[in-house]
Amino acid sequence: MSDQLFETARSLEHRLLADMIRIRVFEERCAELYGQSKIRGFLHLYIGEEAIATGVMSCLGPTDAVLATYREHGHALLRGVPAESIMSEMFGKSTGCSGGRGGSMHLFDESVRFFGGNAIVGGHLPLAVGLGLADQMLGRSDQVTVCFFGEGAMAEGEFHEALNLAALWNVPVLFCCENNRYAMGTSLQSSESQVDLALKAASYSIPAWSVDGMDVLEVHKATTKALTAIRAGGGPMFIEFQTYRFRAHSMFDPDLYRDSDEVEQWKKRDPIMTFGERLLDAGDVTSDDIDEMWAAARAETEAAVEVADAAPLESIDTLLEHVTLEASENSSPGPDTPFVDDDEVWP
Amino acid sequence: MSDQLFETARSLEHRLLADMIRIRVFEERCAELYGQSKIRGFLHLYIGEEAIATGVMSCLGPTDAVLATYREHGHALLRGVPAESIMSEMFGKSTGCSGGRGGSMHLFDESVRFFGGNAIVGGHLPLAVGLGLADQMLGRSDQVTVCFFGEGAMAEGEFHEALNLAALWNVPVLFCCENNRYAMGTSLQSSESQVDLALKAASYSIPAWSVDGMDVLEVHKATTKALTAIRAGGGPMFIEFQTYRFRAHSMFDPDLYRDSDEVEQWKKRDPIMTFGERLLDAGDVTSDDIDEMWAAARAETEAAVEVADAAPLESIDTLLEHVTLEASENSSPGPDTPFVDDDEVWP
Amino acid sequence: MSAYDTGEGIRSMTYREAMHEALHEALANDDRVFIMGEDVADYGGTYAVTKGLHEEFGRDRVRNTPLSESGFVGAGIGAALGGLRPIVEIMTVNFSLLALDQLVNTAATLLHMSGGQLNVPLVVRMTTGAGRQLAAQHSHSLEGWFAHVPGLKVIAPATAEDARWMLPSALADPNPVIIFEHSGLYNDRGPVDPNTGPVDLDRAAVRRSGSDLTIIASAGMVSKALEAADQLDKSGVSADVIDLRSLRPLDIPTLAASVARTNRALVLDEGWRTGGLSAEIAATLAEVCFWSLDAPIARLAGVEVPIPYAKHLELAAVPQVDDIVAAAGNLVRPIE
Amino acid sequence: MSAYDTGEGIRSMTYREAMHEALHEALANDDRVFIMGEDVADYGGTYAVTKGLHEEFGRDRVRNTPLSESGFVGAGIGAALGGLRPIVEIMTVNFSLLALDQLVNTAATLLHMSGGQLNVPLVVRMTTGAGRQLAAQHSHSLEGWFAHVPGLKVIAPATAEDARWMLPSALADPNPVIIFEHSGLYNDRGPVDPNTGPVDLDRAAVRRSGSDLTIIASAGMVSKALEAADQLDKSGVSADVIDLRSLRPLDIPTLAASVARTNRALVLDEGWRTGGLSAEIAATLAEVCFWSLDAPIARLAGVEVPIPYAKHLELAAVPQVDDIVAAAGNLVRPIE
Ligand SMILES: Cc1ncc(C[n+]2csc(CCOP(=O)(O)OP(=O)(O)O)c2C)c(N)n1
Ligand SMILES: Cc1ncc(C[n+]2csc(CCOP(=O)(O)OP(=O)(O)O)c2C)c(N)n1
Ligand SMILES: [Mg+2]
Ligand SMILES: [Mg+2]
Repeated sequence: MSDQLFETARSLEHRLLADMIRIRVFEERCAELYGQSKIRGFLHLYIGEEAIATGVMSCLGPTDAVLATYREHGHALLRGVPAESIMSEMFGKSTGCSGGRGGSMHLFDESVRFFGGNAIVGGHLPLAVGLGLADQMLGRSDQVTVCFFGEGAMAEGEFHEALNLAALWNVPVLFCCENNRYAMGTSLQSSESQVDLALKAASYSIPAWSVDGMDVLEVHKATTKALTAIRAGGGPMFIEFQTYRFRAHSMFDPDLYRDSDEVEQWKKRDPIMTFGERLLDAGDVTSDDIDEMWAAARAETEAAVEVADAAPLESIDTLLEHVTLEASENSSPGPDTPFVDDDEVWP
Repeated sequence: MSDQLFETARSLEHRLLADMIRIRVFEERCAELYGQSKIRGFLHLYIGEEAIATGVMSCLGPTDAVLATYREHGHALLRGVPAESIMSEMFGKSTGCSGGRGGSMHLFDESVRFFGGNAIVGGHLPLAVGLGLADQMLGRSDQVTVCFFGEGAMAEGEFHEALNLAALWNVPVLFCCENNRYAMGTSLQSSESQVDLALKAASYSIPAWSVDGMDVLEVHKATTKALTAIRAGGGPMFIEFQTYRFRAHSMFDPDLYRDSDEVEQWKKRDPIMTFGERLLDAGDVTSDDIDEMWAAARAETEAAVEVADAAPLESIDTLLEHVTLEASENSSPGPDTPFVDDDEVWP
Repeated sequence: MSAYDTGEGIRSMTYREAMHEALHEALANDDRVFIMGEDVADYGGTYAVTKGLHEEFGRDRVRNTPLSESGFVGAGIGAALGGLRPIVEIMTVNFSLLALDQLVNTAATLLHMSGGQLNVPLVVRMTTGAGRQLAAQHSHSLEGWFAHVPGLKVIAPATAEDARWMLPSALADPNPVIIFEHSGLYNDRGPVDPNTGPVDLDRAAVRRSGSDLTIIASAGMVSKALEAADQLDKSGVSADVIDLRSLRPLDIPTLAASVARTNRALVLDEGWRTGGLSAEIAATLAEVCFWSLDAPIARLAGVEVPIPYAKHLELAAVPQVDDIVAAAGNLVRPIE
Repeated sequence: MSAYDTGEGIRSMTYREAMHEALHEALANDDRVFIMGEDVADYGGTYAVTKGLHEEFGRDRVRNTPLSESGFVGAGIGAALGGLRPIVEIMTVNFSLLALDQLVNTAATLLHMSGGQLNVPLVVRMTTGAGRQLAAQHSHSLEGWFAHVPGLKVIAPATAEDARWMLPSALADPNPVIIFEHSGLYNDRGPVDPNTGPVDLDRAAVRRSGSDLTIIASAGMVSKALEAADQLDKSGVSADVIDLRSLRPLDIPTLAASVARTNRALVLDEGWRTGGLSAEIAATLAEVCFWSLDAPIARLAGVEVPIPYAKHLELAAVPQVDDIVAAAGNLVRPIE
């Protein structure tokens, strides 16, 4: 959106590269911290898939809404959830974005309309329809809800019901399928009788197409196109982003179901490496620039680790908090309450 | 199947007409009996849609399995569940095919592999996949499972999950969508974003097409074609039968959601009347033949009413029966137990 | 004075009319409110509760959904997060099994999982109960399941007055509120005060006072309990009858105060006995009233069988007035 | 002599190994048996219970399913009707909420709705419980819900021996049987007799004898109860510890016999307290043991909060050994 106004193509490219690097560095560190038992529970890494969250998120404005899965560190980070608040959450600290209740799978930040962090596969798709419906019914015609999910979710009944509702009601929702070809250890071929996922989505009378999810510029372009149409009242759209996860499904996964050759082939298409090289070749970036990006990302992550390490645990006395709200605390905004100040510079 | 061997085209036509009439007469009588409070609960009439069950059922053999919805009197009857056992069931009598426990919505008869009588919309589609899987895994390669459901069921997640599983596993299941254009008071247009239901089903990589469900010969032909392919190992198929229910959804429905013009238009296509006229015109049937069919159907229905009326209620002492089986009573047949004697003449 | 005050003071209304008026008021008073569910518009709802509302408020705010319980309940959660105040209708509690993932894994947990950021002001209405010969896929009473779940509030209006006035409170509540409407109550008439206004959602009501035993009931069991109490009165047994109204939270203080006085309690529950809500009430009262009980707490609940179709079997499967009278009689009889 | 008898007599096995061996045996002994669920093949199951089985028995009989809990549970029901003996794995009880329609509205009711014609010999395995910091969508304990439903049998093996020998009985049972495996137990070791053979599915087991109170536990709570009982012993309190094993039906006679002797009972339950299984047990014992109780029956159950991620909060949300010791101490302390 706003990037076209504020940014030259070059600064956009810089930002995209830098953002992918931010996710990568943050998550590589998460893996280490998991090894050190600082982070526990399930930890799902997005490494290899960064171009998708980066490209999509670069197109959103402050009043748009975002929903993601349990593989959402990158989405949260680029949506503007502070790194230290994400890291604190994974450390189970009170300064975490979910007060230590959610952990890696349940990052939330209402201030940037980041609605999680959902760990029931497919369960958040109907929520996205509802958020879109609210925008539509309350006349917030410029707002879009963006919903990320894996290809595995498309087998769930909730996918089907959500897409049908979205199409029937013409809600402003962008469905972003992150097709990394596996749902845990189950390949796309054993998951979907129709492996052309865009075709599948199109059967709901929703415009749908497939994009190279390893190419951040392609992602950015496709998303821009979709959002323009949706904001103009075009109703829901679906994009399949073809990608691959370089790591195992979670830290518990011994990764027995795919051969290392396949992984290696895909690693050659590393979205950060390939995009960096392309920009270098074109002279749009210098290797110093890139070094700086890595350094900045490291600094951001290390600062986050420090904050998280130093942060206090929630007191056990708060155990029963946040189960129900008192009637007077009804905090969900009504139609007259803007979510954020529109003048705020974004992102 | 067997009809081609045993029947001339003419005797097939007679049987189809007679069977449609049997359903019609039986159900008109049910409506009356509901008015007299002999039948209670929900009663869903199939009037107008008889060509579908009649045409499909005429193609099945004894070892095939059938599942239907709560609108299943016709399916049960033509599958070979005795009229008096159906009527008794609706009277809540001990001689009912479900021992008075099920009523109109839950007719079952294991002896003819009639698996209900399912009143959770869409809930029986996964069961059909499982029955097909059993046939496949146990090498009963000639058996097909036929599953009837309304177009409204296609919005349910269970439809989606079932079709995907069926296609992935290539099970011998024929999905028969009875598209009567309304799900209670909700029209197809408000139910499905894609109203071309065969197209929708095809998105699961399942062969799918649409057939005039008011023409019993078309239904018979399409089903024959599908079953031949399925029995040859072709995997699941889907047929949309376009039809219309002439009555309200159930006896509780004031039918406010469609205009009488529409109903009248469709009534002109009454499957019994039109097929009867066609046969008369072609000289394949005489009006005496037709009168006889109505008379026979009336006799069958009245005999059923008499039996049902005279039958005893279950003793209240049996209230707790049929909740769980004792371990020794495990009655589900194993792979070596044929369901019925293959030499039995059918139907 | 409410817009529904006809000047005639307290009116006699059916439970259905009371609920309809409450929905009408909600739509009229707050643009954020909308109703969605299967056949809530033209058809008027399976039990004709929403009939005609779409004509006045339009099909956006009285919104038909396709058959997709999980989808539209989830959409309700999203709409609530987006600033609307959805009232979602699920035809019966049996079908709600298709939407339990949304209700339990999301609606009930979101506030907690987000560290207090995201509350879900969603109202879900559904019918429950047997009595209409609808058999085993349309007649169950699973209120106890919902009452088990932290993060939900669960209410069961048993009178026309409560049907009228619990809804506005449910809508004002910042949490997901599940409303159970017993399908046998819709045609029951009762007085409705047009000016009561929103009522508490967490207090039980003593519907009748007595001294010999406490009968605890909810939803469809309340009127049966009252009828039984009248019969018991004739044989010299006087019963407190308490209507739970709220199934989560349970109003234990009101129940315990009664039992402390009567020293005997009979807990009614249309749902299956084992692991039902009656167990929770009995267990808690047995604990908090331990020293004042003159007899074990008695439970009279649904028989452990899927609801059968045949009328006589269906009647035998859930507690009836005679059963209540008999159980109460056993309870107050001097113990040998 | 079983094929798994190594000649070394009773072996020490993990709960995971025991369950794996039971599954192996089931596949080897009966061609009708097959396993299906998400990632049961190559991945080996989320908790590695089915690892390697597909290599020996093939992908048809150790069958990966897409993410579609309702679909494949329903397919399991159909397969059972068709003459197979499916063992369906649902990764956790939280995800089973997506399949409850199939389990409750169909599997549990079909025998009844069909007047006794159609039984469903289906086994469904799923993990339950907290303790791995998996937070509010992966950690709940909803066993009590299933134990509420007529038509289902519900078991919860708590030892390696039961993990090994309850499965063949479940498979031989003509009814749908739900097996809960607490995810915290998989690495626990215990003795397994290779020749025990199928065991009863409806009896509780007294795991330890004592005279001062009865501690009733199941699944993940059993080992905690035993540890607590050891500690209590040191302070002179001797406890009976009973492992429920079967959650539906409940073996009330065994529980009541113990309580009649000890006169005091503490019921443990990892699930939420309100309306949980502990309520049923407490209510029933309060009724049948009314005259022999020296104190109210105590319940120690999960705190009424979705399970939080942070370790210290998670630990505080479910009963721990210290909590059990304290609750037992309160119960036996002379009452003022
Ligand atoms: C309803 C449900 N079933 C199963 C799981 C366990 N599970 C977590 S992630 C996952 C795979 C999801 O694959 P996909 O949707 O492709 O997303 P990806 O992990 O590849 O990003 C599974 C089976 C779950 N969380 N929710
Ligand atoms: C899961 C579920 N939701 C809602 C209902 C209530 N209901 C019964 S029939 C019906 C309409 C079904 O329409 P369709 O599938 O087109 O079949 P038809 O009745 O037209 O034959 C509805 C909504 C139900 N029985 N099950
Ligand atoms: Mg994936
Ligand atoms: Mg229809």
